[in-house]
Amino acid sequence: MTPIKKVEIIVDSVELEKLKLILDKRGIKSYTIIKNIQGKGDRGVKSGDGLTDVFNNVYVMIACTDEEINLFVEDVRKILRKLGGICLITDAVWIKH
Amino acid sequence: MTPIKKVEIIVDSVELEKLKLILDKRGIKSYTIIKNIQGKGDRGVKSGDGLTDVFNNVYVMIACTDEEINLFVEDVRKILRKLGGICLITDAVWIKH
Amino acid sequence: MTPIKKVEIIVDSVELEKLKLILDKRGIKSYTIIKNIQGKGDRGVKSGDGLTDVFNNVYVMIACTDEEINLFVEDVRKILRKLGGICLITDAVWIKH
Amino acid sequence: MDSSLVLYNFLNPPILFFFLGSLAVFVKSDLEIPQPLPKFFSLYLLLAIGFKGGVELNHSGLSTEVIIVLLTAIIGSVVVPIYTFFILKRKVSVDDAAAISATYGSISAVTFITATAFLSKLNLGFSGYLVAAMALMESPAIVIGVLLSRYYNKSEADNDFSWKELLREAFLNGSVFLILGSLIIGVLTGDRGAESLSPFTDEIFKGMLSFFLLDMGILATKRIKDLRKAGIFLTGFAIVIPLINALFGIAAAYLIGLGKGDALMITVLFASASYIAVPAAMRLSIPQSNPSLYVPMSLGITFPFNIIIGLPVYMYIINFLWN
Amino acid sequence: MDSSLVLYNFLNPPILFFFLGSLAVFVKSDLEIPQPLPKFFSLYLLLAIGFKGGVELNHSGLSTEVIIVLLTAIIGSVVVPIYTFFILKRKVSVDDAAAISATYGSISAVTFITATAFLSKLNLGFSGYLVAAMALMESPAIVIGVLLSRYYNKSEADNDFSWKELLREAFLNGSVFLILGSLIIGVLTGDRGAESLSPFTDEIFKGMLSFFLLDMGILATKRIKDLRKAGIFLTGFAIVIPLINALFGIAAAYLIGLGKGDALMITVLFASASYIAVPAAMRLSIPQSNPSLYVPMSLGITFPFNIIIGLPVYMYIINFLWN
Amino acid sequence: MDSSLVLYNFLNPPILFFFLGSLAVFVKSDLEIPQPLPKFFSLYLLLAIGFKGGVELNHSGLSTEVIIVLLTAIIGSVVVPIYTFFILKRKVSVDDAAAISATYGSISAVTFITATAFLSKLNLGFSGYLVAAMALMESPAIVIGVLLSRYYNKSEADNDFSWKELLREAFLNGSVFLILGSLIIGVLTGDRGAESLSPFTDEIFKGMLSFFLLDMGILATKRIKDLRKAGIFLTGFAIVIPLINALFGIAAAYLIGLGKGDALMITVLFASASYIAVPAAMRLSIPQSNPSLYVPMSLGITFPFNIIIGLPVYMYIINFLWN
Ligand SMILES: Nc1ncnc2c1ncn2[C@@H]1O[C@H](COP(=O)(O)O)[C@@H](O)[C@H]1O
Ligand SMILES: Nc1ncnc2c1ncn2[C@@H]1O[C@H](COP(=O)(O)O)[C@@H](O)[C@H]1O
Ligand SMILES: Nc1ncnc2c1ncn2[C@@H]1O[C@H](COP(=O)(O)O)[C@@H](O)[C@H]1O
Ligand code: NA
Ligand code: NA
Ligand code: NA
Repeated sequence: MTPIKKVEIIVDSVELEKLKLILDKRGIKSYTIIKNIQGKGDRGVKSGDGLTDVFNNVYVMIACTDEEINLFVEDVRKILRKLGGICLITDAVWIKH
Repeated sequence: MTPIKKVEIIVDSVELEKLKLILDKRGIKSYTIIKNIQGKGDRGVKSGDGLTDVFNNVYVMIACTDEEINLFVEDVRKILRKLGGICLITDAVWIKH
Repeated sequence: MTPIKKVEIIVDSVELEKLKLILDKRGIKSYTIIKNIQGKGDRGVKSGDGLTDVFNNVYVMIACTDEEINLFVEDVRKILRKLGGICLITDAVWIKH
Repeated sequence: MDSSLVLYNFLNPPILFFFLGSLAVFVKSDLEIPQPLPKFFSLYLLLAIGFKGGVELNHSGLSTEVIIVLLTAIIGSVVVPIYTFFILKRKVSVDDAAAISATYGSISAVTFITATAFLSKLNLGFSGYLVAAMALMESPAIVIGVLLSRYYNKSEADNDFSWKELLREAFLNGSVFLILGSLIIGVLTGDRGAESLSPFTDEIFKGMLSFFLLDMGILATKRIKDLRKAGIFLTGFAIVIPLINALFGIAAAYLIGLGKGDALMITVLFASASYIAVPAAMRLSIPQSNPSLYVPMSLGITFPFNIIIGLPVYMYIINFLWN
Repeated sequence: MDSSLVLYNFLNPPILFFFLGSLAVFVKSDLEIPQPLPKFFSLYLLLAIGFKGGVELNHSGLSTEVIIVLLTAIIGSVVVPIYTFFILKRKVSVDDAAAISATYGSISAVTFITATAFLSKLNLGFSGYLVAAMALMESPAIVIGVLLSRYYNKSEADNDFSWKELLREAFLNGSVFLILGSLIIGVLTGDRGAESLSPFTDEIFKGMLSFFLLDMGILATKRIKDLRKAGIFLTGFAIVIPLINALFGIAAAYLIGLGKGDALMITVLFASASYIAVPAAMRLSIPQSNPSLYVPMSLGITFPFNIIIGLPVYMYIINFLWN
Repeated sequence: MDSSLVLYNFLNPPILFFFLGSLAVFVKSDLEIPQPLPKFFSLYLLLAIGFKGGVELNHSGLSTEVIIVLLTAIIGSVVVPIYTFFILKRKVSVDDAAAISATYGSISAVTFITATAFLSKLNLGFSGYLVAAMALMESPAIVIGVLLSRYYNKSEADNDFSWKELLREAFLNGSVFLILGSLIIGVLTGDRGAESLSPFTDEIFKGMLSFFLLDMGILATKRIKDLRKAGIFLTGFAIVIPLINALFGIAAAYLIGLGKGDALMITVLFASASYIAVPAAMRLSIPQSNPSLYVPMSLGITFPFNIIIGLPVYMYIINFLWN
């Protein structure tokens, strides 16, 4: 059991590719993605209907150390500022295997 | 980085509209929804199959302050009592952008 | 409001049946499942495309006590060792209803 | 009994695909029809049957017979939940009794559609207005069920109750709305519309039905496991009550003087139980009722019983009485 | 005005299914077409219309007329975003103006496809190369829109901008790519290919279109609610500008000397606005623009306006001028 | 070589749609067929090909020839994994060698189906029992692969192993089950059933195949990127071994004295490699093996190789030998 940070990012679906590029570039090798999620926020309702991913969000979760967070957090902040979304960090422990 | 609470609610899919109404009425303007999830609990297995949403759950996450939680927690409790489901609250920090 | 642990497990989709069997056997009666999620890790990219669930992950969340965790954590560890995936534990409070 | 009827039904590809799906669950194959494909097939069938019924109705027009049949259908969907409720109340909670009785007062569109495929094998037709009868039978049962539950639960004041909500749920739920809407479109466009949609609504219909029944076989068989909770009383109920209702249906058809095809269809409407519209409505309107009871009953027992045994049996009785 | 045109259009099953979907939202029915079925229908329609256009093109070959029409189409999709941008800029932000103008410079494939169903009701045909014209009109408007937004936002240096990205998004987005690709496959395989695919691309086409328009009716009507944000100016814009663009289209068709069917199709291309390719591109290229403005405008107003009122009106004008 | 064969294959719409999907990945278009549509097409194709094979079998009945071919198929799917395992073991781990050899001993239903479309272009038919041969070839390879892996990994006692699980996974996985089940339904219902399902299983078949191959083109090309991990040896293996297996198939067909169409189909079964049933089974039964090796090999190289180059080449050799 190792202490770890759980970073959760929710952004517009169209930003997913950009986000994955950032994580790759910053050396983050592991993450989990949940696609096609909905929501509501400052930038209106994401109802998930429609013929495109314009009204859809995506959830990305990264379990990592504080040092790793520092590698990508500024880039993520920039995305959030531009296209909305949120980023939460929670303390967790990791069951080592 | 601001401390925040992460409220996670898992209920029957048919309750989603009611839940959204409650949040709207209580002034909660931002939340995230994951539809079509499965599970098991006191009220049996939600296998996600079938032709309706009767055996489906929905996940709703709200990042908010303690004061905001107090605005809707009683209403949510009432829903949970009637139709089952759970509500968890976790401490988190919010990456301000 | 009761303190509780939130256990989150992310594994290969093909392991879901085995995981459910373990939870059942260990007396865990309640959990939530999110199917068809994607990710990246030591065992490569799970892109979610394709005609099978070979490149797909599944997310399982169990809200339970420390004692309950001890009932299944070793079995889960064994699965993770064999087929990859992660298991995180977070502190939370449970809104009793 | 005329064994050729049974054989006709058995050698119908849609029924065989139902068995295949059922077998998949028994042998623990991992065959599955991923979501939302089952919903797609179900929407397709509702749209196609509604539209075809409408086109037929455009041909035949309304007559006294039609109005009598529609009234019979509505009366059936009001009476069935009432009489079954009082049978059920002795053994299960008021809420479960109300939900189950609504389930059996309402209808199953897929049973109806499978019956059309059965009729077409026998070179028998049926009148388009029976699709309207089907649509009209879904809602009253829901309303009656909810009213019974409220009346016998008087003590608990449930402030959430809203007539508007209930009526919307009963009369405007997706399946009723789509069938009625497609029916009206069929009436409005008639043969011209039918011609342009026919490859979609007619020609590939049996194939889509087969695919859908493959999934229904999987679903129904999975639900059977849940029946342990239901117990012997409810399991028996799920076979006996449809039979009784079928006899009501046959009697009504005989009295009205319907043709054989129409008689079978009205019988099937009486005998079938809902597993789409009613469960969704009950979940909202009688949330204390247990879907693990009424869904396995209607989907796991009554549905297979009707399409496998019911169809040839009802047809045999009708043949016997009509000749 | 020739009321039979309106009636012809109204009694077309696809249009009636659009109304049905719309009605479902008004009466708050819970009817919905679950994801990704809408995307499936949309991919199917693009593939089928592209392929059929290609087969037609294989018959007719290229001519001076074809090249003139293609050029007209491209010019239209460059000019429309420019003139509308300057109208819009007076009332909304530069980014919104750019995104909306791109939306109206580009086209809606479903409007085009619905027009083909309308034409076939009138026993009129159209030339396959118009499908190519449609595909060619999606991209330039996107590029112009982004360039306008960048030019008038000069101050803010957006280091993220990449021409490569923009051009890929404009010319290789899924819908443009699928239509053009299917068109080329149609050209290459000609009648032999058409014969083998025809049951899929032709016969069930109207049925698939009806199903899809059912969903479009739901979607468009849901979006109308969002129009409160848009206000009276943008709501008016969403009807007036398509009408003006339609007149440009009719004039161009008249000058080139196109047949009636082709004239209607080019008019519809000018009049229609994008709600698939452009919103997706804008989200990436002009992220500060608000999709809750341009999607409701094109999907909630312009699309229904075109298929319900536009088609018969444009046809009436064309009939009037051509005779 | 008879270039018309190549051309025939190239101008087949399904193959062209495969190229289109492939091109979409190369030019980085965002075209995608969202889940679960690929699974839907795949289930449809299995159901349709199984059913059609069954109807054919109902016509032809069983004969000594049939039994010899079925035995040949089974023997092939046992021998191929064994001989390839020993080739592979020199270069990759025991687990990967076992999984890859099972992959190549098994078959690809889509390759088989694409070959039927190729044959129909040449106006050649094939016997329905070959569909049974296909279904019979999926399972033995899986069992052999797992046994090889266990035998050569003896030291590690894996207590999880269960014969029951393995056999279920091998013989009752979704695709084997659906093909065999549909085949039996086809045999049982014969021409009567075929007639009612034919618009669904026959007429729209090529269109559905085209749509599916569009997605396969996208998938296969995406997987090619993963081949860097596989290296030159495995990449070469994915082309050379199918060719060798094809020659085995041709030789067997020649010795048995099959017609040209049947010869091509058995050849394609030998030459093709699995990317649905086997990967799913390996993930459960040999979890230490790496799916990023065997899936790109079979889906990214062997599948395109077979449908683009293999089909005309095998046909050419068969034409040459048979004439
Ligand atoms: N406070 C919040 N709690 C949960 N989800 C949020 C919150 N704020 C934003 N989101 C999610 O992030 C998406 C984009 O947010 P926004 O940029 O505020 O429109 C929303 O659609 C929600 O899914
Ligand atoms: N302890 C728990 N941990 C995780 N999920 C739960 C838990 N209890 C209930 N749930 C979820 O909430 C749904 C409804 O719960 P219940 O009302 O207990 O049937 C279940 O289907 C689960 O998805
Ligand atoms: N550090 C991490 N953070 C988030 N998700 C992870 C992490 N590590 C692994 N995963 C998830 O677990 C799956 C299997 O991990 P692995 O066994 O490392 O390939 C990945 O595809 C991810 O979805
Ligand atoms: Na009934
Ligand atoms: Na336009
Ligand atoms: Na093989």
